[in-house]
Amino acid sequence: MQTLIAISALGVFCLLAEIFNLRKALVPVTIVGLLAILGITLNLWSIDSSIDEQYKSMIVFDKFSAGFSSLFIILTIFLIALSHDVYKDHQTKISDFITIKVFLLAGAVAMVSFSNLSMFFIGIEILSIALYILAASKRLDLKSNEAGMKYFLMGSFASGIILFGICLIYGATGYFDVAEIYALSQGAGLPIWFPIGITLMIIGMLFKIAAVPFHFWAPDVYEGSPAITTALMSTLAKVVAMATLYKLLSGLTVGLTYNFEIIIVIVSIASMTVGNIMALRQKNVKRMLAFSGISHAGFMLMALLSLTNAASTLLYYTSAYALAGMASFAVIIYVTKNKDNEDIINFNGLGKTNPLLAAVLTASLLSMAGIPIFSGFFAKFMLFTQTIKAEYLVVVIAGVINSIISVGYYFKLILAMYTKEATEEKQATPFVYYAVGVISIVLNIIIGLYPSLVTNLIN
Amino acid sequence: MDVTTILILLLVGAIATYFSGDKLASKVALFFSVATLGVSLYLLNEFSKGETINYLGEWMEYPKVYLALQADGLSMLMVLLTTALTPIIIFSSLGNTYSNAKSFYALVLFMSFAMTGTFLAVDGLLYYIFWELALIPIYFIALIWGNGDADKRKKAVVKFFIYTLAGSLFMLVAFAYLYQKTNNFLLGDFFNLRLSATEQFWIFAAFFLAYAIKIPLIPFHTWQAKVYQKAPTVGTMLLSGIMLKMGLYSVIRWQIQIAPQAAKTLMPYLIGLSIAGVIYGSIIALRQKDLKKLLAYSSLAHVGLIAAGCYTLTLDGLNGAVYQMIAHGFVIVGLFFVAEIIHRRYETREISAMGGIRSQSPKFTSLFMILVLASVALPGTYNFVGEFTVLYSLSQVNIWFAVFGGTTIILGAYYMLKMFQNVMLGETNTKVFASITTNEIITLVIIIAFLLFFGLYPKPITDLVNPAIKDILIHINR
Amino acid sequence: MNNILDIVGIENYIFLSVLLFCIGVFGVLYRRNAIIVFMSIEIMLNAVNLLFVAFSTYHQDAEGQVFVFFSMAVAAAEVAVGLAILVSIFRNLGSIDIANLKNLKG
Amino acid sequence: MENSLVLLLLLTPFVGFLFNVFFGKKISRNVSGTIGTIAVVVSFAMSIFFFMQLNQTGKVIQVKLFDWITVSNFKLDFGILLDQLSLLWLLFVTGIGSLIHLYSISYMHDDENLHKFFAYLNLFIFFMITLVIGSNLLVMFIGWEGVGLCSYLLIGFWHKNQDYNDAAKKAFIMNRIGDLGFLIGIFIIASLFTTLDFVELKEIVLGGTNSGNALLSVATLCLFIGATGKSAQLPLYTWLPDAMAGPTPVSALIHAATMVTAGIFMITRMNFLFDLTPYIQEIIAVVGALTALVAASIGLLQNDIKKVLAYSTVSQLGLMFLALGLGAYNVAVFHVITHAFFKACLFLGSGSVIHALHGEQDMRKMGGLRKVMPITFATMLISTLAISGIFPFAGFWSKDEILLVAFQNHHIAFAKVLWVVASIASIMTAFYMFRLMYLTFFREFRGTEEQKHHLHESPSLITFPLIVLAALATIGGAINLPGSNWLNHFLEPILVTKYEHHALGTQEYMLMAVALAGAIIGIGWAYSKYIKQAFVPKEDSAITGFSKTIYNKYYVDEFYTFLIVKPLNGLSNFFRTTLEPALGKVVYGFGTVANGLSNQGRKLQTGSIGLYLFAFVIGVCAIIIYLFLAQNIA
Repeated sequence: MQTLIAISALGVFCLLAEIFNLRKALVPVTIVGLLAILGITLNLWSIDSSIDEQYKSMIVFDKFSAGFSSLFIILTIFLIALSHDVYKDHQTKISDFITIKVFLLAGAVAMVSFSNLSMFFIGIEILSIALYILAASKRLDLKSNEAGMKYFLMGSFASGIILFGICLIYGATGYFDVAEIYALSQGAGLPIWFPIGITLMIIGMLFKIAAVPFHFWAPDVYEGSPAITTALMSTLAKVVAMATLYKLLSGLTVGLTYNFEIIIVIVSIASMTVGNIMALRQKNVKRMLAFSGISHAGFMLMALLSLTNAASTLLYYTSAYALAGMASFAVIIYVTKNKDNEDIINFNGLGKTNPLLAAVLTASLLSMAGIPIFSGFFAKFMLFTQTIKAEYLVVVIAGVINSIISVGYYFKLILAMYTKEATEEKQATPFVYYAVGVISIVLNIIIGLYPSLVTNLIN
Repeated sequence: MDVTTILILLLVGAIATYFSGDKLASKVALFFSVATLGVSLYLLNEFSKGETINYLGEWMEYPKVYLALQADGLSMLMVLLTTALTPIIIFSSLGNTYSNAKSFYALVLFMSFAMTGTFLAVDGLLYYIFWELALIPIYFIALIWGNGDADKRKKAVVKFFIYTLAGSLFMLVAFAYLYQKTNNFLLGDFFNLRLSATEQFWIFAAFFLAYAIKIPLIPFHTWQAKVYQKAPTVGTMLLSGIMLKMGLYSVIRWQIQIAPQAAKTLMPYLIGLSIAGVIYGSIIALRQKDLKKLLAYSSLAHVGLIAAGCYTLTLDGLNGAVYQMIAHGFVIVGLFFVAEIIHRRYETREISAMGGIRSQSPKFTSLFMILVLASVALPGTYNFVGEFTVLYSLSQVNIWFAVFGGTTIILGAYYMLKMFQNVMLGETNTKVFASITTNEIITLVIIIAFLLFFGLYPKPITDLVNPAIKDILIHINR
Repeated sequence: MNNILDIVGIENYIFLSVLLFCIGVFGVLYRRNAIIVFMSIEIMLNAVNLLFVAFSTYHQDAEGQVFVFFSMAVAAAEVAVGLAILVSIFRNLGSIDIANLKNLKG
Repeated sequence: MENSLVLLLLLTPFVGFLFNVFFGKKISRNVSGTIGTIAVVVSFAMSIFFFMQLNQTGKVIQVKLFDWITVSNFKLDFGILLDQLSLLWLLFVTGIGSLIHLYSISYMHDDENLHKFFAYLNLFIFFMITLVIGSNLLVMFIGWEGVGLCSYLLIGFWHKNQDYNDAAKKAFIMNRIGDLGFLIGIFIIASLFTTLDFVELKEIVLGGTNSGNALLSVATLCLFIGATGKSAQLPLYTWLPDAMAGPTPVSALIHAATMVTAGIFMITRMNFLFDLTPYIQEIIAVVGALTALVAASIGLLQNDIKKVLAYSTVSQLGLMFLALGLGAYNVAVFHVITHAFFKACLFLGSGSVIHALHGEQDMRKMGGLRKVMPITFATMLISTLAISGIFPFAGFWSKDEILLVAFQNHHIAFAKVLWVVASIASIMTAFYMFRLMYLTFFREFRGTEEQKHHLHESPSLITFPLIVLAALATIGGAINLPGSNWLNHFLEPILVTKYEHHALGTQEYMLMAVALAGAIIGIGWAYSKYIKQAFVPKEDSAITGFSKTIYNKYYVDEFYTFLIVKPLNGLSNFFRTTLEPALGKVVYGFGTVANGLSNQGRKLQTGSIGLYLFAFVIGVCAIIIYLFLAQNIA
């Protein structure tokens, strides 16, 4: 709980900083603050999964939420670090952007630590609204507007669905409190609209993680939004949504019914396949990564097939994915900083002009493709083993085939960097890009070599 | 001192090479590879004295992965093959200059690190990781320092990468499946599984996909010729000399041991397929215009025979296969180096553009001739020992296998001699053939000396391998 | 006092709000004017709100009604943002027809 | 002591080889030649030494050098076996070998790669010795392939001429075909008896009752196939005539006297096996007889002096195989030896002629050399008489014996037929040999004036071997005169079926007379044609009808090309141009399909919010409906 409070406080501070003209110091201060909060959060392991008395039935801050919250905080730190350079042209607004990001983080934390559906709803709305703003934050750029609008319309539509779902659950059980609902859901005799409610909520979340067939917004929004926002969406937002979905299902129901697992299987396979296939022919990197994100969502959905014990695996997969994504976006933001588009051509010859960043990007792509020693590999492997245990071999096979396809487009980028001739000579690179890229990829490799670092956080 | 030393040394070597700068890179790499060879020889000595040089350490709790490195005679031999060929290959490359040499040689060492790991690992996941790691350096080596039209090369190399990766991913699924049953990846525990026939079949199939593509067996070989042709000769040597052997070694170490029942039931078909590969490769080699491609197909034929030996599941078959692996490893490296030597002087790999070299460089001709004779398994070369043993084992299974497999004796002689004639003999070539340098001679002589010595006195290798194979057979016939 | 729901029956409330909800959905689907789309979304949300209230009466506890306040507040915030975006679109595009937003595709 | 001597015998030629390879270029031409020769002479001396020893003690020498190949059920050591058979071979291999080395010093004197030549010759001798003294089939196989290699190297010795290289390649590959057979045979024997050592094999075979074992027949058949490759029998004989591309001493040494007799050696070695498989023996006999006939008939019309000799070699080898097939191994061996003498002499003689004519090999451009080259003429005449089977030259005795056993054989039903065939072959032999003599040495010279001007008798280094060989060709028959039968006795320990010594009865004398008559007929025929009618063979273009067919060797080569080489290359082309790309496409196919789908899929992503929301709603409905249905069904 302290985490949530602290984050909100930090957000408020950022707003104040605007007033007191502390813009220069803002970014470092925020980072320090977040690091402190990270410390607090990690400290919570001494108290193992105890519901915080003070906010009874609103927030439960157990290992699951703590684990994911720390991941979110780390990601946010990276994002804020990047924003320093990204927004240096419009210093006036920097505090707004940072504030929004911090509040967004608050929403995210709320989402993984709710113990009451209202908390969940508020969390998800904070997150979404913040995202709408960030997506459209390039006021004069029509693309950005369009992205914002699309995201907004579909997002609020989804919110409507979720809200309806919550409502039906409330109607069926008479409670918003997760624990109560869980207790009731074990006993029979719930009216038919309880499962419908659950379904609607899940669908809403499936939309948030951009699973097929609710994925259409993702590529457009990713492409249109400013690069840093895209980074946020494809790493933080997706991870949050996934974690929340898992928490919802494991919190509200006693395992999925067989039929529902079938749906998950279908959606998962569909997401993997559609995502990868569509990504093959993309020229725009952000768009490509959007589709790759869709396919990864498909992978993550596998975790739902073994609800009882997949938490650590999910955390591992999400961190692996998010770190790799963060690393790659650090490079992408740098490369496309002064470009009007994010086409692959811009990466030509990066291997020569800027070997380090090229290496970082290569590594992150390899991680996403699931090549060993990068954590992406172990993440996939854990998912596979768990899914085989759950006796859904077919999903695993689909996953394997998809990872093969995915190599196809990840390597398009690598080829561009190492075999094409550079169009322009190397320009000065702010340190922060190296920092973010290298740190996140190193973290990625470290948890690749010692998965237990992450897997032990939960369970 | 245990086997980890080799790995560490190679890894350190790779890093050191990278930071030693383009000037020194090749020297440093050479130094480290030689050092590794020394270490592995020392370890061989320890091993033969009966000292234990294995290493077993915890790595991950979940999934349960051990750093299990075990050297029996077989692994030891394959490691020696790697650590012996690496310096030879690096040494042979001294005649060339590579842009960004530091990365190049670093990658070479890293690759040999990964391959050594593959030969040593007895923990499934560890093994798989090494297996995949070996793929990445060769991908970049072929991609960046390869020759020929960039786009064509890219196409070939990417195909190679994705294709092999595709194969191995199914192997990964097989491992995941086995992991369900044992909750770790130790080969030893896999043996003790009592897998049903169906399970064995599917696991065998999954492994087969990975290995058939890597080795390669027909019809999974389509990546081979092009990659060999496009890759820089060093890469081609690494691929054909060592990396193919990874597949064959894995067949012996993993596939037929984990799923012996399936192996036994499928034996005739597997041998048939392999031998078909022998004939196919030989025939297609007859009319190749590109020297490296011809050699690629010749090695397709050879590995086909080796695979056939492996799948006989008999002592002779496996022994012979191992002998052949070693012999082929050396001879093919030598032959590709010959191609490189000619390319350095004539800037071409088109056989039609060669010919009439003999009268210009008799020394080179003689060395080349010996290599050719070795590759057609003339008695007295180590290749004969291997080929004889394999064919004998085939004849024990079914005489017709031996007959058809034996066609390699005829066809091999046909295409190799034809190649030799068109490349070396005939009217003196108008283009001047600069006389062969000392380094080149040394490289070739080392290889030839090895082949001839063990051709006449193969006992050391036999004694090294035999016990290991015997143990393996126990697992197969359990 | 006795519960209104004893007379009307909760089902009817559900049907009503489902109907409203669907109207909202169809509005979103078939109208191209952004403002109207917003309104349709509002209809959806309010349909749900109505249902919340109904349920809270049905269950005889206030939580539902509290929740309604949450959702209204949130909806308001949402719409505020939405309108902001719409304004900037109108500045750039000179129209608020969502059918014109087709630059991002493929 | 003994071991080291054996090694000396074996290794001196190898040392000579190494020396000539590494230092040959630096030292003077004569030296390298001399060293090469000495190396062989040493082995010859050793052979004599061991031969004497064996004659006195009668003790067979066995030396085990080291373990070689180990397979599951038996071990192969690198061993040496010096018994009667191997020593016999050693004697004439090294003996004739030394003579030919001597000859080559002068003959090859002007060649730039003289040292290489001697290196190869030494290497050949080394491998030939290995072949002969190997104590088991696999060591023999080393030599077997080794001599094949040397023959390849020496045929293609003038490597600038691609035709020669082709000939060399052909020889090697043809041999390889045989070798595969040989290997298969080895495999079967190994699996039957779990040993390849000659001595052990013999014990096991004689001990056990393996007769009538089908596999055994297969094994012996395979061995015989091996022999046909090495000893140029039907259907694999075509390489030998082409092999004449090599320098003449090579033809004399490898392709007449020694290597081509390896097949006979091997079969004689394994006689105990062949005796158990009568069917195979019949096949051998038939093949031998046919080869003798076919080759002889081709020889009738050849105009290249060396080609004539080549075909005569093939046909003589055929006769030897006939003898083998009839179980008369000692007779075959006898003929091998005498043949080695006179055929070597003939080749060297022809070499001397070619030398004198500066490389001219076409007999149509020779003639009248009798006066200018008396020694060459004399020696060649003797050898010709010998090969034609004229009393009392060596060839008479050996060939007569073959005909005799053919005539007297009772095991094979059609032995008489074989006898007839053999007789016809030997009549032809007499004819074409004298045709050769007449065209070369008699009547006036038909070459250019310029050549005529340079005509000269060859130097003594060339003539000396000729004389020696001629002498041997004269008296060589003595080693196995019907009365004494020294050779038969000598070989008795080797052979299982004892050769029954029949006293010389009328039948024998009759047969001798018939053979002699046949030879004389042949000679007369040749005389009438080439001396009386002074006939000179026509130009190639003018040859017509059946004689054209014969002149073109019955088009066998063309037939093989058409039957095997062309299809093989066609197949190769098909694979390369069609099948490979197709297979490649299959793999690429997945990628293509995926990309195609991708392109289609992108059309769905129209960018219209309406569509997206629609898909959204459809998804919702689909899921809910599915759940309902599933619920109700369940």
